Amino acid sequence: MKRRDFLKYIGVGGAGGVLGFIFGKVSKPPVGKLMPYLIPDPDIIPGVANWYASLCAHCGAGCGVLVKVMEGRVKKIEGNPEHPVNKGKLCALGQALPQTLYNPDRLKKPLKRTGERGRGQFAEISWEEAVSTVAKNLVDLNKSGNANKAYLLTHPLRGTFAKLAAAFMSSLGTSNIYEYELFQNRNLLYALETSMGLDCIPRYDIENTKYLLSFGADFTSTWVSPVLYSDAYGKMRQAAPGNRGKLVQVEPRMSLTGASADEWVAARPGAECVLALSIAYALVEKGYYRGGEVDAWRSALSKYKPSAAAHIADVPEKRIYEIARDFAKTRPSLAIGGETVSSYQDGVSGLTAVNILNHLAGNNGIKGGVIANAAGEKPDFKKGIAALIDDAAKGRVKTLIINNTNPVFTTPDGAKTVEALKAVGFIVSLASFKDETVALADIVLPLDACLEDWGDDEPNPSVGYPCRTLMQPAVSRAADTLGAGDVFLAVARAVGGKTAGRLKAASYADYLKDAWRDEYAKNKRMSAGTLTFDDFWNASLKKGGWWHPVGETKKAMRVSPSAARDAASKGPSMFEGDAKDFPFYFMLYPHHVHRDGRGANIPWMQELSDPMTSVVWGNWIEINPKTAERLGIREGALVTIESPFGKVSAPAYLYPGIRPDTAAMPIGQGHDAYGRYAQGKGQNPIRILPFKNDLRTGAFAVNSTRVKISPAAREGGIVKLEGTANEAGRDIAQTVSVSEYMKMKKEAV
Amino acid sequence: MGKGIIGLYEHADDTIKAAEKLKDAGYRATIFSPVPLVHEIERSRMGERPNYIKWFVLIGCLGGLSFGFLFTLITSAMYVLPRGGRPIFSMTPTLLLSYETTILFGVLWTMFGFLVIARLPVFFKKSYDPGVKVDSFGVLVEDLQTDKHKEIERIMHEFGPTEVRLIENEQP
Amino acid sequence: MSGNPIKAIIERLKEFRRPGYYKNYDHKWTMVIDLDRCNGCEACVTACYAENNLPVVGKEDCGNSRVMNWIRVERYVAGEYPDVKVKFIPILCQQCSKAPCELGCPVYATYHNQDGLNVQVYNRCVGTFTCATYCPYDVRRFNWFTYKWDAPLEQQLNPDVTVREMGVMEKCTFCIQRIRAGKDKAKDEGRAVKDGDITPACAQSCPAGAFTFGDLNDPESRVSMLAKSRRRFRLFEELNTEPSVIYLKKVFADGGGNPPVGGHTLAGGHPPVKEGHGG
Amino acid sequence: MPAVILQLRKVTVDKRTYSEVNKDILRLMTKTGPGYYAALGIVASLAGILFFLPWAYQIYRGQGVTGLNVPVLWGVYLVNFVFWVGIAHAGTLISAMLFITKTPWRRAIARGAETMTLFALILVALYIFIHMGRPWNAYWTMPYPNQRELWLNFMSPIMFDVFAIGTYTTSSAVFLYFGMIPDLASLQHQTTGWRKKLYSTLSLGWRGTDAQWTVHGRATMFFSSFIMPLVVSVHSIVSWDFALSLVPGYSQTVFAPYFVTGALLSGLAGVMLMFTIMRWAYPFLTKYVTDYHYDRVGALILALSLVWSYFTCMEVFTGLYANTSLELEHLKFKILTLPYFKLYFLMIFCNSILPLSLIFKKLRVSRPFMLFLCIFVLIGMWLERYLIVPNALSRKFLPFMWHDYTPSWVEVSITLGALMFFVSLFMVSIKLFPVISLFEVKEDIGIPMKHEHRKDGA
Repeated sequence: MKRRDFLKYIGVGGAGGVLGFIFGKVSKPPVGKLMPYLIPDPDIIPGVANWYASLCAHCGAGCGVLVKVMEGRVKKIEGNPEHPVNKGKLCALGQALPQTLYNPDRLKKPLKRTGERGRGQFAEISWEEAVSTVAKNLVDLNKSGNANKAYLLTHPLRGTFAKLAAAFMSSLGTSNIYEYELFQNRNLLYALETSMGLDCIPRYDIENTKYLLSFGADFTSTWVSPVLYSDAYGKMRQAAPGNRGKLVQVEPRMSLTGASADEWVAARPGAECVLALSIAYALVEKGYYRGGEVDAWRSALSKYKPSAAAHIADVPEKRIYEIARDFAKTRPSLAIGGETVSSYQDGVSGLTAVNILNHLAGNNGIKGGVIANAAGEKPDFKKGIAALIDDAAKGRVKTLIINNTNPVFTTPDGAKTVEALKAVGFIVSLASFKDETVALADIVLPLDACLEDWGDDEPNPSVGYPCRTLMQPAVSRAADTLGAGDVFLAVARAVGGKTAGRLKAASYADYLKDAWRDEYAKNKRMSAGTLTFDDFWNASLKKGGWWHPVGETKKAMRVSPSAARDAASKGPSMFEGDAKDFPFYFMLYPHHVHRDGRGANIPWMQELSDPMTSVVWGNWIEINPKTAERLGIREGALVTIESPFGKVSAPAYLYPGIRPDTAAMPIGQGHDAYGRYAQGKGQNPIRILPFKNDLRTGAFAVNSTRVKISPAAREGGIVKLEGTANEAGRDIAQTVSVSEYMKMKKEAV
Repeated sequence: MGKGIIGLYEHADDTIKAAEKLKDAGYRATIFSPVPLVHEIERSRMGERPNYIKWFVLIGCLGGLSFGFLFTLITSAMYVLPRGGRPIFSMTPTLLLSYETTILFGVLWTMFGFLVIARLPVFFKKSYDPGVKVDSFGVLVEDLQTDKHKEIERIMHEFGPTEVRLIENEQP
Repeated sequence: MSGNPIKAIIERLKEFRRPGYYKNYDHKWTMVIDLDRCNGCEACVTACYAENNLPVVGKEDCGNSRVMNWIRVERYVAGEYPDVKVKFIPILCQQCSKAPCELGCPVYATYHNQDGLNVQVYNRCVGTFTCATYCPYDVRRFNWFTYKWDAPLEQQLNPDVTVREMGVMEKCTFCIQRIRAGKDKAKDEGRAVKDGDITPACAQSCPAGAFTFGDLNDPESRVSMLAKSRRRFRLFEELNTEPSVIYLKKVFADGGGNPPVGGHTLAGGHPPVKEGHGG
Repeated sequence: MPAVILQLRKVTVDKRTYSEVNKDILRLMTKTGPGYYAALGIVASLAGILFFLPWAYQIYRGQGVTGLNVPVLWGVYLVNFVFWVGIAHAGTLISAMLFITKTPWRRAIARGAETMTLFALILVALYIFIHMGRPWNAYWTMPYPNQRELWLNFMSPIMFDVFAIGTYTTSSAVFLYFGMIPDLASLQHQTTGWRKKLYSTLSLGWRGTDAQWTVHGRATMFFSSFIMPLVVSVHSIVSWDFALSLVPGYSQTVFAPYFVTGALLSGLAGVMLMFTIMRWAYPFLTKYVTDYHYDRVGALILALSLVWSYFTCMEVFTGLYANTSLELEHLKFKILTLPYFKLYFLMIFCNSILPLSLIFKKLRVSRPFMLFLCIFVLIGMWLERYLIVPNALSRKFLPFMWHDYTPSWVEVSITLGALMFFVSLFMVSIKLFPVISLFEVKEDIGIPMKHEHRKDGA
């Protein structure tokens, strides 16, 4: 017994006599091992960190990371300073990668369903058995002539793995690759393609803009590539002397980005499109537009005169003209459209309107405006999730391979996703966690965390110049898992025949290296390097990829009035439910770290307070304090939100930054499965939505219904970190007004 | 242990008078009482008692003061850790702690002085009659030759004692 | 020993009696936080969790305000719909030069080191709570229980940072392990520490680049430049704690949403920052 | 000459009266009925169940079992700490201050008050350990160097506490024992067995000679002179734990005198409560603790209550006068927010309004009323500390971190259990040591004189 322990016992003894001995160990930290290996790798020097450049796979932004590895364990994730997307920065979710890797709830062995489908009863099996079962199923399907009834449902794929998946499916004789994720940018890509002729997300040069007009783009928190844009936001505000960009945020519910905005324009939900077009009309009307086809534009937009739009969008006419003036006069300016707008039933129109604004103000192709990127991979707009569910429900899907996406959680009850999947003959799920979708699978193949796997990426949105990034394993596998690429290759080998012939690589690492010979060629062409391929490969691994800041993509971006006329002729977006019975617009937005629910199983992310409400370990419904007063709802009280399609209960949070006719709720909580940290926390608001999909893009619209709110008698159990959001006149976070700030600048010079 | 004669009285003034007379006769009389008779004795011809304990108190206080002062200063000099931007030699807390140690040492030395001057603890000297600690007053003359017995007993009897006793290694 | 040791001690102590002696430290690590850049994304918070082995306390204890974040992003809201103004301010240990916490601790578990840092020595802490009570910024966190990491989450624990025992107080250290590593590296390379050698985890991660870290004693460092900004202020300057975290004021739009200053202010506004009235 | 004591004095002062005192006290100490054992059993087992078990649980699980949270890190334990320091002040007030001012009625109640002081200080020490995060390291706060020759931070108000309370505990113990020496010597002859051994050892061979009495008297004078300023300094220092911080509601210059006054008020109420209960349990004590005592102590309580009320007003007034958000929010929370609104006005009722009734002598000497009043004053004084200690922390500087505090069951249980522990300690002690000072009561009764009467005086 150590001296300190002895004294501890004495202390306890003084208090409770023998009790101290009965309780035994007092507050002893768990004993750890100095070295995790019996025979350590010669590379490992205890106490010295190795840093590996890799990629973050927590969202689609494709940020480059540096992984700190000590004694064979990942210790920390930091942004890769050389990486062009995130420039050494990393968001909260990205930094939580180790908690995905070392999550106690990760799947550790392949599983085979034992009970009824949906019951979640599984038995552990070996990889050989799992792979041969899958292969046998695919072979049988092929033999029975139903090859086109094999489907792959995956999260949006990019880079080499997308090619591997396509090759795999086509070798089986099917092209049924469905990409699905709740916030997938389908509408954005569609709008860009149809109105501007772009095939990928351009570089929105927020960094250099002086007037940023954001239509519901929560770009510092969740939209598309948050770290890229956060960095740009910081630079827009304070990097260049004398150049402080102004941010105007148009959204019915103030998002995190809206909170930082100079002006918040709380337009009516669904009417942002109308507002944008009326600003566009004002631009033309006031003669700010300097391009051609003025009359065509005027007539195309005539429906949206500010006088009329003001009422629809609930924004004063004067303000519309002011915004139009500032947007046109401040050079450069930039408009962006984000997930609030794209998540309406008619999401494309709003985004097209944003493109029109950029065109009319002359922001395309200039520094501080919209800069085109090299081609990316855009989704097949016919293959929306609704189409797949429809096929499945009709029994057209015999075998479904689900790769790391969770449609059961992110589609409403009305979509009948579970029933549709139950009608599928055979489901193989590739996942790291036992989520709601995995529970329906026949065979579950556990995937590597991204820190254990190989991969590459072409970030989309990219950075305005060629950029290709690499993911490499930082640590050896913690459990009996495989990367998705290796799984496909193993299945291909087991299937044999043509499939095995097309996918010959022994491992995905080899496959990837082969695929990178193209990059090598491109690199040679661009920088006329004299590197051998191996040197290039090693250098890329060390750096985290290769990029070439010189070769900017020049591309004409022009929006024609006719394209606009078509996309933007629809008026405000529809909301289901009668305004009388269901008086509130229901806005859903991704939680800043749980996103579409994927971050909910990470303890850090559960305990990270939501910046706007400071709520942890659960979710809430945001109601304007005035509305709440009218309805007799106290903060933290449980309220029931009822849409025409179902109801859900959540504690109320009185949120001043929301329209009085709107209620909002974050997506991400309310998991029935997905591990101990996610399970049973909060409610899943997606459940009560109508299953409305954009006809053109197949994107699922989350902002599509009205609800009614009724207080329940109980306390809602909201847990928040804040005492009060009222500064009590203490001037804690101090401010200066813009005019004062400008005076300071002058005096400083 | 020598012999002695003790006279027990019911009243305090008798006791003091007997003691006065014994003193006049040249004997060293010790007064026993269950309650303090300091005022009465000092007002009598027995005279004021010397106040030695104040010197103990003085030593204690000065010792405590300098201890507190030097202790706080020296210990902070032994390992210089700046805290709160305050000087390492900071007077305010030093004086405060010195104040406390002055009192502490003063109290301890008072107790010590009391024990020294009252010749305590002592387990071989007895008070010869338990009553003097409860309800009687007594006058004791010790260490005397046998020929003086008569005189002392006579003086003691003058003031109406309840008892006059010769003590010879007697247990109390 | 050459010279007179007593004289040497007296000389040293004299140095520590001079007002503002802490300005003569080897370094004065300082964080400048530009509130105009901060957008409240809380990447810094997670970075801190990862770097400093902060435990996850769970829902119940979060409800009791016992969350262990060493840095938090406070948010203040003013105004009513539609003129709502939101301000974010990341608050971490302000590493005060005249830290009230250091005076409170009876056992020297918190003191000031020669880098100008307010240091917490976990080993020495007995948990009297005094430091946290005295802290005007509420940045000190207490280990209420023995916190557990569900296996295998403990594998990501940073070996450069200890896992704190139940019953001790902890707080932001400005990533002292990184400061040490940076100084060691500079020493190994036989040079002085350069500006930018050392970056705490929060500053490293901040996507908007709101944090700048450096040595205020180095007049050429970025923090020294930024500290001259007219927008500078420090939290509760009037308490005279002399924080090492310097904030730059957020710029608010004219008109529409005015800076929400109303009611009673502290000590009537903020005088220009002066240094060196210590002692 | 006070009338009530004169009543007692009319009884012929002779041997019988003196030995009666000894007999009375001995009877209290040795004749123990089943009621005592039953009461002690209940109280001691309650102390075990409510105090020691929860404490052991708290040490095992951590401070998290309390209701404390991040801004409110000082809760009920610190409230109790301050409260018991306050209770401890009565003994010293009565024995030292009233000794120096030669107030005769102090004699009968001084010993009881001093005993209370010592046991209250034991609780104070316990509460310091209870409130610590790592109580097994409590000895680190003692002034001794660690292996690296690092001592302690003597600049910390907590360190002032260690010194002040250490000094106070030592001094009170010494003073209590010192005063008891003649009594123990007196009792050693009237007891047998272990008691005799104990008392003769502890009495150190006290003989009761005039020389011994002289030095005893002078030493008492010095002790009193030391302890009186000590008392003032101890509670001032305790108040500085709070007042030396920057926290609004803590950082108050009025705290030192405010706390001392409150301490004396609660201490007196505690002493009177204790004697009232003892008089009920041992009716013969009425001979020694008479209506006169009630009258005087009642008047003192009234005076202290008025002073306390003044300071309470000043606390609010200075806060309002400062007119900063910090002070105003603190006052708003403390006075106008439920449930503290109710507690605040209960406190005002207990400590300011109720004691006003003591202007009536009838009420001062009415035992049931004094019992009732003392309990209320104690509740009020506890509330005063409660409204200062956790409440100020609930509204610190950053509104984002404003959090309320509710004590957990562990804290409530330990608070009650510690009181039980105090009572059981006291109950045991009255059986072991004379709770009424024998020689001083004898002095009070009067010294038997054949010819002249002694003028009263200390």
